[in-house]
Amino acid sequence: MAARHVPGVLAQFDHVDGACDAIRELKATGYKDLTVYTAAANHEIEAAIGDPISPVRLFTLFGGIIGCAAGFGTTIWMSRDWPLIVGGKSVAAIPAFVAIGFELTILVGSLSTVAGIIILSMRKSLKGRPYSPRFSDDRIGVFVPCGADRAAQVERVLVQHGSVEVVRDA
Amino acid sequence: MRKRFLIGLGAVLLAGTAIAVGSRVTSAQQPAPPAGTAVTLTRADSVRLEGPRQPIFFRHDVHAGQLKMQCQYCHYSVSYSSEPGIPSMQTCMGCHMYVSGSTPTNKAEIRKLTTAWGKKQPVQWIRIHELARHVHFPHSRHIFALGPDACATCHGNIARMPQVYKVNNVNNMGFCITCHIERKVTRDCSTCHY
Amino acid sequence: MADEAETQGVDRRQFLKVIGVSGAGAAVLSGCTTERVAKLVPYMVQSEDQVPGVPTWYASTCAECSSGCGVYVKTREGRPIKLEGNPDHPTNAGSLCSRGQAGLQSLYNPDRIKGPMARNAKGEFDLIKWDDAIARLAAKLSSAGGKVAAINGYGASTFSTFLADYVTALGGTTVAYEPFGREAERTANDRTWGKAELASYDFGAARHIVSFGADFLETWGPVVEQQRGFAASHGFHDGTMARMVFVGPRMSLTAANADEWLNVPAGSEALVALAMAQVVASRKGSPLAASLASYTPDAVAKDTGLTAAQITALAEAFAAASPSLAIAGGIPAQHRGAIELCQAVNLLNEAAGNIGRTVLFGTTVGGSDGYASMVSLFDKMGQGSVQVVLVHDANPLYAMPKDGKFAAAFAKVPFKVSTAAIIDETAAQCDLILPSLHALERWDDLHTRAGVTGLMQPVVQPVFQGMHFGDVLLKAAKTIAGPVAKFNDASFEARLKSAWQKVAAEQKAGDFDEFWRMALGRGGLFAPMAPAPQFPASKGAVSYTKPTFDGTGDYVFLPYPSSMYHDGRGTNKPWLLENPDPITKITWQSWVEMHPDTAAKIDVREGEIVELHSPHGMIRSQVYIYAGIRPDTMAMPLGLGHTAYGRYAKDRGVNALDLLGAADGQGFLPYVSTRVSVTRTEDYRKVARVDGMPRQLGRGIVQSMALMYAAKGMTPEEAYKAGGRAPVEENTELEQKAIEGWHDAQLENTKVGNYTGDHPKWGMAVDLSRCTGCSACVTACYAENNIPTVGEEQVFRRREMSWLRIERYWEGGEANEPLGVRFAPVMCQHCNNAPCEPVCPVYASYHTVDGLNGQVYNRCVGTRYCSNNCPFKVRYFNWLKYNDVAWPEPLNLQLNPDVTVRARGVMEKCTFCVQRIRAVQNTARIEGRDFKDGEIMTACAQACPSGAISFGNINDPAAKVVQWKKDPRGYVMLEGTNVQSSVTYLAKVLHDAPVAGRGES
Amino acid sequence: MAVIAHDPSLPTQTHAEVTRDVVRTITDKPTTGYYILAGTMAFLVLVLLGTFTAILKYGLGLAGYSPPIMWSVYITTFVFWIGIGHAGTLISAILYLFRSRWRTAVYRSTEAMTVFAVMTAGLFPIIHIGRQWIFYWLIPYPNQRFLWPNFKSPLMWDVFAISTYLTVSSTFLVIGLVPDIAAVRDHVSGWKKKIYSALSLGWTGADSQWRHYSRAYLYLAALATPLVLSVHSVVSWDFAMSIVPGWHGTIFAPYFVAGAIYSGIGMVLTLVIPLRKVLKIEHMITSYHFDNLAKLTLFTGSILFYAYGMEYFIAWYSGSTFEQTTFWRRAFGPNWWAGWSMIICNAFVSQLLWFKKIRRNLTALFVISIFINIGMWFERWVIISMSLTNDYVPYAWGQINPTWADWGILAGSFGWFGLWFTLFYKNFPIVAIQEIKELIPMPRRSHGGGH
Repeated sequence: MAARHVPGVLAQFDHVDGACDAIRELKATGYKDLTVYTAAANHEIEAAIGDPISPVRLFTLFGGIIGCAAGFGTTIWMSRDWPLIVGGKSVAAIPAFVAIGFELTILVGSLSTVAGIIILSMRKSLKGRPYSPRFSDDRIGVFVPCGADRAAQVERVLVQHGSVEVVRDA
Repeated sequence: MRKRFLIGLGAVLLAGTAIAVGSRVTSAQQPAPPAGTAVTLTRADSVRLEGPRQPIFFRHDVHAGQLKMQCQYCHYSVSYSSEPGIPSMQTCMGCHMYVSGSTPTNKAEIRKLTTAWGKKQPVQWIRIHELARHVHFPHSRHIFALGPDACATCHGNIARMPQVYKVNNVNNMGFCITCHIERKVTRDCSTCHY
Repeated sequence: MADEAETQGVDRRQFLKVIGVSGAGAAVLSGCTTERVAKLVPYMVQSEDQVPGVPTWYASTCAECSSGCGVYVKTREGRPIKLEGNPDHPTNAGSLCSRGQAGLQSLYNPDRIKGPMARNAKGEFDLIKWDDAIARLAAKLSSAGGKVAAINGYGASTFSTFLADYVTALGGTTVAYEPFGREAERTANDRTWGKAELASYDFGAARHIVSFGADFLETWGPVVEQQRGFAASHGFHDGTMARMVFVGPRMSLTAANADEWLNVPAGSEALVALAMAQVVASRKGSPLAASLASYTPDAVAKDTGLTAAQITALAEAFAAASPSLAIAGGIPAQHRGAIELCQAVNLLNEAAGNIGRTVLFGTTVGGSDGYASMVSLFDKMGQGSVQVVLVHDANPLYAMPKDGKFAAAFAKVPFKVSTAAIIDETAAQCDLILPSLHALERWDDLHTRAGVTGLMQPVVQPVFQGMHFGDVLLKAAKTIAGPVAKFNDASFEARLKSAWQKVAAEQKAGDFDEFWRMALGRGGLFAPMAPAPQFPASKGAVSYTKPTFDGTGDYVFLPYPSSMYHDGRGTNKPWLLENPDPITKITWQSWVEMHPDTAAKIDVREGEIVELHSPHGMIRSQVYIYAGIRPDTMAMPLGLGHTAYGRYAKDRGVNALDLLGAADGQGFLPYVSTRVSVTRTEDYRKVARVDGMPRQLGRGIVQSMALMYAAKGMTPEEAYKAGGRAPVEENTELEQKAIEGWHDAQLENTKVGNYTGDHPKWGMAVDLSRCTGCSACVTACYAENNIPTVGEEQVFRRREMSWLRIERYWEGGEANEPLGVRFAPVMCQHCNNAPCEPVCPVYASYHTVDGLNGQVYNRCVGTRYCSNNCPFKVRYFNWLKYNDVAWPEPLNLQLNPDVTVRARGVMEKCTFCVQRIRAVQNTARIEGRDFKDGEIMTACAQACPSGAISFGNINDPAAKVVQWKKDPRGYVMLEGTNVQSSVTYLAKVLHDAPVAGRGES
Repeated sequence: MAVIAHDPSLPTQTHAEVTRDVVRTITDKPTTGYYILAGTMAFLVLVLLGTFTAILKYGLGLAGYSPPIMWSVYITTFVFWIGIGHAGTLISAILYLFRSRWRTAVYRSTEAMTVFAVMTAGLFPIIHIGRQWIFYWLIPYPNQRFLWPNFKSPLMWDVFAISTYLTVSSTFLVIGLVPDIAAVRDHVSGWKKKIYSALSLGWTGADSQWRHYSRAYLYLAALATPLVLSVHSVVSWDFAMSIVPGWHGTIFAPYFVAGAIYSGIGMVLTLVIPLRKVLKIEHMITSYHFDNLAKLTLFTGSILFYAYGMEYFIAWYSGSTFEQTTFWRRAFGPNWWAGWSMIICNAFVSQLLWFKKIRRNLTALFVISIFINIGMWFERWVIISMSLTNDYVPYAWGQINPTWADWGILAGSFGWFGLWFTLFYKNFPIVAIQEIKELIPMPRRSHGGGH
């Protein structure tokens, strides 16, 4: 926890619609960089936060392309590097290499997808933000980073939307 | 298995060609022959010299180097057999019947030879180049192709070795292949492996 | 010469020492090399005839049987690694049988004793020094008071004469003993023509051969020579081929090669011969007709089970063919009527006018004294009138039936000496064993026929401390007072030379040393004398009496010599044990042959162990069900059931002789003279057969065609259609087009890297009309390619490694139709579209630039996919460490240094002897020339006595193999798989119709 | 909630209950039964190691191989395990793409099964080769010999297919696990907490994480779907690419894939039916889920039925005497029993699942699943080994009887698989917590209608 402590307000919700309303209102009143904790992916909340679709698919795409190229590239190059005839077939028998090209497409594609999640998630550090074990259970958590001066206002918004527990985390 | 696979593949992806080419170069070059070609060396010196210590401190640098004896004089069958031929004791005695050596070391070593001859006990040399049994290397073909002085190509400059040591690992297939690629001769497996 | 031999001696002994430590110089395959310290041991003196890495060839003579074929010994670094036929030798003309090639395994046999042995007080053998041994021998000989007897199994030779003279000088007697002595034939010839000698036969000239139980392709007579002759006449050539009929109760390998097999009951062969003679004689108006008048076909038909018509037809065909040849003799016909049989055949030949044309006299020499003299000798032993007995190169206590109590008689001899190099049944009973030298270790000669004497010279230092019995006797002579003192030669070598000086004189040779050197180089003296031109008229008639059989069992017992073990001397050689019996394809075992009907009747299945009871004994062995034997007959191979004779022979199988009576039948041992009864045991023992499914299922593996079609130059397929049979549809026309187009397209793509430019392309052709299935090629392959023998247990799992196998298929044989047999040597077909290649993940199996299907042992990881995908199943996998167990010291000295010894976990297969190809290519290149056709020969092609295999470069239009491949009879196996194999088979040719209606067509 | 209660594909519990029930499977103290089970598996692993050591020392000859049968029990078992894996990926990936809700309850266990099955299968290519110590020569790595493997060999395709499959399916499993491990982390304490926190890779369920996570999960599923179809096709080509009668068939790829899924679901049933009892999660994995699994079994089983019939038909229709002989002997030859046990256990038994009664009867399902496992092993045994007993050259035909070395490895492979699975289900959420929760609508202040 070397990371700098982030001051703000952490609220817990039981009800998804309340949480969503709160998020919308806070964003409307110009609060950026909220962190919303849920136990499972939830479309309503995604919609409320309204971030654009994750760019992870690009990783998948390029990974796939590289894999495919590698699959055909290596097989053909290696076959020609020391040409040996087998079964009277041509040295670089493309049809035979399709299987390998395909498998490598999948392999590199999926590995780069995983890399994608890790890299992208690491872009936004959650260090220094409060967390409650209940978020992995049944509560929805909303953390609003804000200075002590604005905290009161934030709390009001959250409580008004039915937050069951609000902690000021200065 | 998967790990090895990824490593190998990664290497290939990044610089497969580069590595292959690179390794060809590296395996082709030989270390320079040692400086220890001084004429006077004692038996004791053979310890610090590279290469295994032979029962008799036979000086290739003297015989092949100073005296400029042809390799084939002793390795008689190299030009017409797959085996180079190890000189028989008789061959040694051919000269050393009369040449008994100048320095004490030489005298001592040559005496070993003559006694062995007297006892009809052949000297058991330590073998330095032993090709894997599944490789068939006809010396004759290579001498025929590269000429009688081609020995150094694989064995290094023996003529400057007081004590013979292994310059190239002849059991590295890459060592053979490099040469065959450079000289654009066959790389067919069954040329050597059968 | 002598001192040179000395010097050679030194280096060879040295060499053996060295290879002792460094693994026989055999190329053992290992994943990577170890850094162990290896030693280089130079020769003391470099002998000019030994260059490391270059084979040296010596001419010598094979002593494995009495034929005395000439051999070339291939030595590397002073050790023999292969035996090949001597092309100059009149008997075998370059080829060699399995038994001859396996001579190497008796040279390097691990059970050879290390030196002379004497029986101590406790009755065990102790190793002793030679001087001591010779002293003991001399002492006993001089104190024997003339009561000395010698049994000599070695053929006519300087040594045998010397031994006989020596024993005579001691006041004793010598018996020349040969288990299969052909005594009946001698007697018969004596009775017919007053010539107690054996005839020699010209099979090559005969147009119609009838064999009465004589297995002339297996064990009867000089088989290599006879097989060559048979292939020449019976093999299809110029639109014709000779006909052969076999008359006897069992279909042997010889009978399997006959066009017709007349399975007459044992003992009635003579009737057939007489009836034929009668017909032939009357047709030809021969004076014999009168004396034979009583033997009309109708008269004999009943006893022979044939119809008069059959016999007449056969006789007419026999008479029509000129010259023809009838032969008799051989163990399977050696019943109490054997002499009459041979006489009858003599008359038949005379009536047909074959004497002097195919039946030749005046050329054979020597021969044994016969069974009778052995029996009387043992009687003398029994009476205690023999003090010392010398047994040389013979094993009578095994080869003579136990029924004769010979062992007991033998035991009565106070001092018994054997010269066996391996302790056999006889040596085990002896008091002193003086291990003699192997033919490749000693100076000797062998006189096989008039004008032909083979020489033997030491081509290797004694592997163990043996000594030539000749030298032993000479050394002993020095200390024995009396007449033997006259044998004062310095050594037997000296005596041999002096004997040859006489020969030189006869030959009008000027300088003896020159003559001697020439003779050594050639392998002996080959000046065959022409057969005697004149023949006395035969002394009339034969009085045939039905031969009797001991016992009351339901089945005639027919022991026959195995073509691998011969009289039992081959049984200690793994090559011969693992090389399957050509007919039954059984290895490492003995078996009882039984007709399917018989088996059904007594309700036994293959592998069930049965007890055979005869008045003289009982044996237990497992059943092999075989349609090639009469239902009233049971057969067993001879040569097994040793109680000694080394690790391989001891306690392997049972000895068929145990069922026989030892009583002498007019001078010979009647092998076929007992009836046996069978009792079941509920025990089973798996039969170590190597044939999976013995029928072709119409797959055209081994194809055959009728003579008339072959003569018309039809292809097998055309003949098949012409025979009115629906053609086997391989591919439709469209498919065919596609395949061809595809193949050409492939060829386009295969010109890259090493493959560009001109290369030879190796191919092979096999003429199935010449192949007799004798399996000599198989042994040659084992010897050349370091193929390990795996033993019975592994054969149970079909893991034998024979790169080259003789496939044997039955045709017909059911529901009273004649049984036919097909043989084909099947090795790697070196396909151009080899299915085994693309499936190998590591390129261990790939196509070489010269069209071979290469197998890189050290690259192989052992996925075995190649074998699965091989339609011919000619790839063999080293399942366990066969290379560790197959060659116990010093058998490993035989290994070919040019061929990698394959390690465990590696796939191996026929390489078309690529090591031989590369060797010739290397020399040719260095000599700046191109290799010649015929210069490169695979081991199998070289060994084949029938010359059925040809090998060469099919890019060379002049090559012999190309001519063969052009033969319309040519076909490739499994053409439908489009693997484009490099081996062409020339279809077997059958006669259009059997003359006696008992053959297939 | 009442509105949707009737949909059996939806869980009935609340978020809190889900977490509680699943975490309990981990936090409960292991029973003695568990230790006995794990012990047995560990013992079998020792058997595996022992047998393999013997093979390394003396050679493959210890096994019952008898030419021409060069592939027998080991390759059979290899294909068997690879096949097992496929059901897992089908359920976790393909059904995910189909948005079928019922998969969530069983997918974690099947995905785990996949990974462990492939791990098991991966052993066999190494065990079965002649010189196991140089198996890595099949891997294209730069070496001083300048040698590369032969990519035309189906075995090389295998190398790539299997390793890809292992990588992707384990990734898929791990990715799915992370949020659940986080959930466990928040419910345990002490050293366990430390471990689970480490394993949860700092997962908090923050929106930024979910945003990439759910996308990536979708793409992984999308990649795994063609993969699973390709892998067993490639395996089938090990045989179909050869010219062995009985192997050389164009229908092999779909035939094998169907067979694989069939056998896989068989194994799922064998595993999950007892498991849900042991872990007291019957209310999460209900007879409804088994009904669906059974329907899948019926579907794939019927495809097999068709394929079997088609094999025989083609053999007859091809007019190739080699094919005909092979299939004649498959049914009436010396090994007829193997051929028939394959047809009965697979083609016929699966047809019982037309009846809802049987589909819903867990005991019946369990028995059937055992039949399926046996039948599918025999299918591979028959296709691989029995086809080899009789191919082109009759003289070379042979028979085979396996030895202790074959059975040792076979049994050992079950131990190896079982040990991994046993350890897994006791230490990781065997039901996907977060995916179940995704199906449970979160409570709302203003009642009325789900989203």
